[in-house]
Amino acid sequence: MNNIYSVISNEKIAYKTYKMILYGDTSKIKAPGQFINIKIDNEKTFLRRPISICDYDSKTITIIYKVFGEGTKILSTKKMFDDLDILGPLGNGFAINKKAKKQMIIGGGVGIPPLYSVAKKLHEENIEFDVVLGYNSKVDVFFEGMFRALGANVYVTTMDGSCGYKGNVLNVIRSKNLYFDYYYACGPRKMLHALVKEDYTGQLSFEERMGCGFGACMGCSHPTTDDSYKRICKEGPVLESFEVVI
Amino acid sequence: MNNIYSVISNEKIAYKTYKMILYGDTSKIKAPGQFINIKIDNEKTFLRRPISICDYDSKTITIIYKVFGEGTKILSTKKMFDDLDILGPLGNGFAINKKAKKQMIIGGGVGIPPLYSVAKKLHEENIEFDVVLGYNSKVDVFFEGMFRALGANVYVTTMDGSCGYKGNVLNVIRSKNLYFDYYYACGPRKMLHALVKEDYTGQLSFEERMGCGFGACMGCSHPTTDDSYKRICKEGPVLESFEVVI
Amino acid sequence: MKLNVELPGMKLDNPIIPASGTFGFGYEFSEFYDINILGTLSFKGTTLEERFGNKTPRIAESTSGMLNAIGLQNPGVDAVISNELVKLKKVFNKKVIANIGGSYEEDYIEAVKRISKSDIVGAIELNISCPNVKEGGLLFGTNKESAAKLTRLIREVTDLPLYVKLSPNVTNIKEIALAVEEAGADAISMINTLVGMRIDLKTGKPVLANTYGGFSGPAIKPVALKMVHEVYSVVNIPIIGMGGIMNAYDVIEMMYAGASAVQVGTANLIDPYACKKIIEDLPRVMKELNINDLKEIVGRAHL
Amino acid sequence: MKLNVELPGMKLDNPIIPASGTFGFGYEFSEFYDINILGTLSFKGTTLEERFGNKTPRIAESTSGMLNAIGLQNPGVDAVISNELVKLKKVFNKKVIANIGGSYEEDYIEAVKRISKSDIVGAIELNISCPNVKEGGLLFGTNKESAAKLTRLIREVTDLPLYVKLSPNVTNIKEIALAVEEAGADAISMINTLVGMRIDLKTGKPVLANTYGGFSGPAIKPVALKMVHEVYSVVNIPIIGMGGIMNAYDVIEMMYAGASAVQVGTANLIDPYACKKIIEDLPRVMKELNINDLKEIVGRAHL
Ligand SMILES: Cc1cc2nc3c(=O)[nH]c(=O)nc-3n(C[C@H](O)[C@H](O)[C@H](O)COP(=O)(O)OP(=O)(O)OC[C@H]3O[C@@H](n4cnc5c(N)ncnc54)[C@H](O)[C@@H]3O)c2cc1C
Ligand SMILES: Cc1cc2nc3c(=O)[nH]c(=O)nc-3n(C[C@H](O)[C@H](O)[C@H](O)COP(=O)(O)OP(=O)(O)OC[C@H]3O[C@@H](n4cnc5c(N)ncnc54)[C@H](O)[C@@H]3O)c2cc1C
Ligand SMILES: Cc1cc2nc3c(=O)[nH]c(=O)nc-3n(C[C@H](O)[C@H](O)[C@H](O)COP(=O)(O)O)c2cc1C
Ligand SMILES: Cc1cc2nc3c(=O)[nH]c(=O)nc-3n(C[C@H](O)[C@H](O)[C@H](O)COP(=O)(O)O)c2cc1C
Ligand code: FES
Ligand code: FES
Repeated sequence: MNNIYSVISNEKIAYKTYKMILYGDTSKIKAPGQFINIKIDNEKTFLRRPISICDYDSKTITIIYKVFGEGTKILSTKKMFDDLDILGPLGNGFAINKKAKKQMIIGGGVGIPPLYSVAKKLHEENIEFDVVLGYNSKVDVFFEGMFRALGANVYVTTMDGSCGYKGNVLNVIRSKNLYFDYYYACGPRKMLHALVKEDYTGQLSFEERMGCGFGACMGCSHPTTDDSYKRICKEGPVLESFEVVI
Repeated sequence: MNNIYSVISNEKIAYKTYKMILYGDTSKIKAPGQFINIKIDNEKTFLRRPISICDYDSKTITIIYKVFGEGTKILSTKKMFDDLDILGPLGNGFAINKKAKKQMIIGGGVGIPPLYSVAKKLHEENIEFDVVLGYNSKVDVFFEGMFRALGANVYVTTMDGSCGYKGNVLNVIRSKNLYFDYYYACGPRKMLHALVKEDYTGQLSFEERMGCGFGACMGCSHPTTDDSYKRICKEGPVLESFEVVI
Repeated sequence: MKLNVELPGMKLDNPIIPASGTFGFGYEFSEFYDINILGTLSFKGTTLEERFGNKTPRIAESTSGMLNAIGLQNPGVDAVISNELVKLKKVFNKKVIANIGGSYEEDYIEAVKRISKSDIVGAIELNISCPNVKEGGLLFGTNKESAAKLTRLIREVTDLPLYVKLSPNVTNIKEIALAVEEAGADAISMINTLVGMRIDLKTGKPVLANTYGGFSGPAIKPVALKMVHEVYSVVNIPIIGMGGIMNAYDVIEMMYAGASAVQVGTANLIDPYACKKIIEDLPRVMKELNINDLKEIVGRAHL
Repeated sequence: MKLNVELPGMKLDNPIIPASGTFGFGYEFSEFYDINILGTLSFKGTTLEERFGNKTPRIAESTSGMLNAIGLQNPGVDAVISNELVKLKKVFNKKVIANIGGSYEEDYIEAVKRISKSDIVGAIELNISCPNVKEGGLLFGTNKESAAKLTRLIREVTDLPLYVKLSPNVTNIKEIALAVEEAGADAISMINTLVGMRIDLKTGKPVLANTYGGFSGPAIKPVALKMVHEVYSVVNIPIIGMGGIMNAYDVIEMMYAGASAVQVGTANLIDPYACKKIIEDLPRVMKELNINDLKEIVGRAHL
């Protein structure tokens, strides 16, 4: 679980957005939406950085991350053969709903990566699904084609309308009258909370600042509707829509 | 003065002892015995590490250092083309005495490196000199040949007698009845203080833990016999024997 | 090579104790390694009633350290006994240290009374230094009278050895250490976190929802060493030292300062194997430093 | 883009001020760059009489920080005036901050009286927080009554703006800040160093000859930010913030916390060009963070 992974590649795929492929143990990955916690050796980045598993196979893990602060900036400078100390897989991940007929993947920005694994699973299971992907602007768009390649209808929307539709993901869902009876979502908290307020049912992946990433510090506790809580790193990051306290 | 130097080579030359050649500006070096202050980028090595200039030419600086703690350990891992952030040259250095007839170089352990530049200067100036070099043990011996190559009589002594004479540098000087009317010394404080207690005259290079290395923090103040003080990094590291308070 | 040490009421195979709040209730870590290798452990700060703690973000980062404002989230002493400690007992066969927090004297007393009945508890660690709860907590620890009074009250209600955990956020920690010693403490745990804050540059707002948080990690080690060193010079009871311990060398340094045993906190969060690595590395480091028996180095910096 | 800020009695082109004890008497740094780019500077802590300071080693290191136990080495106020400030004046055409230390009220008073006559001095910074002198120093700064009394005495003997420099090694810094404000301080400088120690693993002895020293550098930044933030919320005089400032981002964070200007200490020792780099980088960082006027961001974290 505490392992050294080697960087195979680390390429820029959109504005400040990088795709990194890591070589190492993937045998413990159980579900799409799990994440890894990356140690970045620098005195300014004392804590690990949690990043979702976007895709994986028997030997590699793919992550997609946006340069946000110091840690992701350093991560973006890593090259082939550099080693990274990684804890993972962590968290629960998305559980594929095999009953709902028409499902929907709803991703915002760097919330999109973990949903790619969901899409692959839905595709494998022959479940019908559409995809709505929201970005800030044209320069931020990535992975649209990857979802199309799985045969899904992909609706791209940008806040400034520079690519696809204009507005947020809910705007598209409403204006296009997209029908679905279950969803998987990841993205900015605002987007997730807006979704929960609607009548849909589904699963949502949340972010919290983490001390440990494996359940030890109580840093990431998220209140749940049963007056209890879940640790985003352990019983999360994926919550059911009915659990979410807004 | 605040400059990036490139590592040209970094090889082990004795037990825990490394010789590093650095490429960069050497135009400001004024005297043997000056030192450089090396930044080692690691959160555990917050302060720079002072290391004497052992030798230099128009483009390179040679240093010799012993792995002592964290900083010198990291230094020993540097490879060709690695860059180092270096402040220097710093300090006063040794002033060559052109009057004394028979001079002596007295070095102990990693106090020996700066004395090599002194030897070269004495050689250039055609001043007659002998060299006494003290080490802990055979495995620690380095640079003996370099001094011999300058035509000097070199007396090697080790504390355990495993190479050359047995005992410290003063033991050799006494037992061999070595005559000199001026000396240049660098080595452990105990050795320097023992020398000062004798009737000889000369210059001695001291070590102190340094905050800055360029006179700003008063971290390295050394009391002097005139009831005043000198900063080892600025008015030192070389003091005249009559100034030294024991 | 002797790694065993002693604390009041506890004989430890080695001086390494995961610090409260950074090791859950222990059993979570047994998925990483067999936790029976530990000296003992101090479990998550427990209060009389269940507490959800503070709003998130509860975690911030700083150069060589972290800030937390958990706010003593825990399921309450009864659930700890009936649930957490039962799970712990399955994977841990030593006595543990019960870290108890509170807001008022009454709830400290009641929580200690109840936890003292648990047969896995070998000592009480009275947390009078939590910076993240609104009432009580730190307040008890910043004043020698209230610290002594609480210690005395707790001393009366439990037969277990009583360790009092001190705050570094005080003008004179010696005074407080002496006061709790006189009031009946059997040992002193120190230090809890320094109070600190970070501000988000993009928003201009504090990173922590709670504004301030407890600062821990290697950044605070010199402060911890100094305080352990000065308290050692005035009290006659053992000190459990902590603050920024990341490796076996740090353990030795803390013991030199005066600690009879050492707690490891933040290091567990960065690396869940931290305590295991430290324990395994200790013999090598002892050899390097010519140490044969850890008990003999306690307070060496005072000689 | 506006970088200029104001302190009582001083208009600064930018908020960057080298901190006392880390910049000598300023002129030493003019071999590195033209120091007139600085907002101003606070010179080495000066006492009435000449002081040699403590024995060496005076310097130790720790993760992301350093410890010093200089012990206020300085040539005494008269020599500072007749020698150091004369040299400084040749290379610096702004008024400077005179950092004054002492052991007794009388010597503080006399030193302030004398330094106030120097026409290059624009403000007095009363150091009641030096952890490295045996008597006085820190003692004044850890007690609100003695801090207020000394401030009042000094207030009477100088017409210069009076900045009082506070120690972080206290239980309640707000109380002390309020006391010196009421006693006539025009601004507060904070924080001085935390007290810390390191132990040499090879010898088992304290690294510093003085045993304890002042801990500074990026490691202490969260503590400094928190204290500036809390003092800002209670006083009505400006705060000069410091503690671990290494770059332009840190400057902004400190001003968000409540600092009207910022002192840079330890950074100068690691990199003599630190202040120059920070000043040159500020406009870029302001642009990145959408800041137009530095005066407007003071205390933003309180909104
Ligand atoms: C479960 C999970 C999965 C994630 N998956 C992805 C992903 O696939 N791709 C991606 O680009 N980003 C992802 N994030 C967000 C990512 O963790 C942050 O962008 C990253 O930690 C920022 O680090 P930094 O050093 O660049 O920023 P800094 O601001 O310098 O970080 C400072 C501290 O804040 C924390 N922090 C800052 N932003 C966040 C955030 N949004 N969430 C959690 N902690 C944060 C950092 O981890 C660090 O401890 C995920 C977050 C979580 C919790
Ligand atoms: C003017 C001068 C010239 C020197 N020249 C040489 C040389 O040519 N070759 C060589 O091998 N060594 C030399 N030294 C000693 C060298 O600086 C130390 O061995 C080195 O700093 C140890 O760093 P470290 O990280 O390995 O040890 P650590 O113990 O981890 O260092 C911790 C702190 O203590 C300081 N420190 C430890 N030992 C010394 C020491 N002996 N002198 C000063 N500071 C110390 C370090 O700089 C650092 O700040 C010189 C020292 C001085 C002052
Ligand atoms: C996330 C976190 C939670 C903590 N919770 C508690 C607690 O519940 N009770 C307590 O006494 N100390 C608590 N502490 C303080 C630690 O036990 C320890 O005193 C402090 O972190 C210093 O040690 P360190 O630098 O090794 O972490 C907590 C620390 C952290 C980082
Ligand atoms: C070597 C050194 C010497 C210092 N001397 C003084 C002093 O004479 N007077 C004073 O008020 N503060 C002194 N200080 C404290 C600094 O001015 C500053 O308050 C402290 O170091 C925190 O800032 P920093 O983290 O940026 O260094 C000194 C600090 C250092 C590192
Ligand atoms: S991050 Fe530590 S419990 Fe979730
Ligand atoms: S090391 Fe700073 S003055 Fe010499």
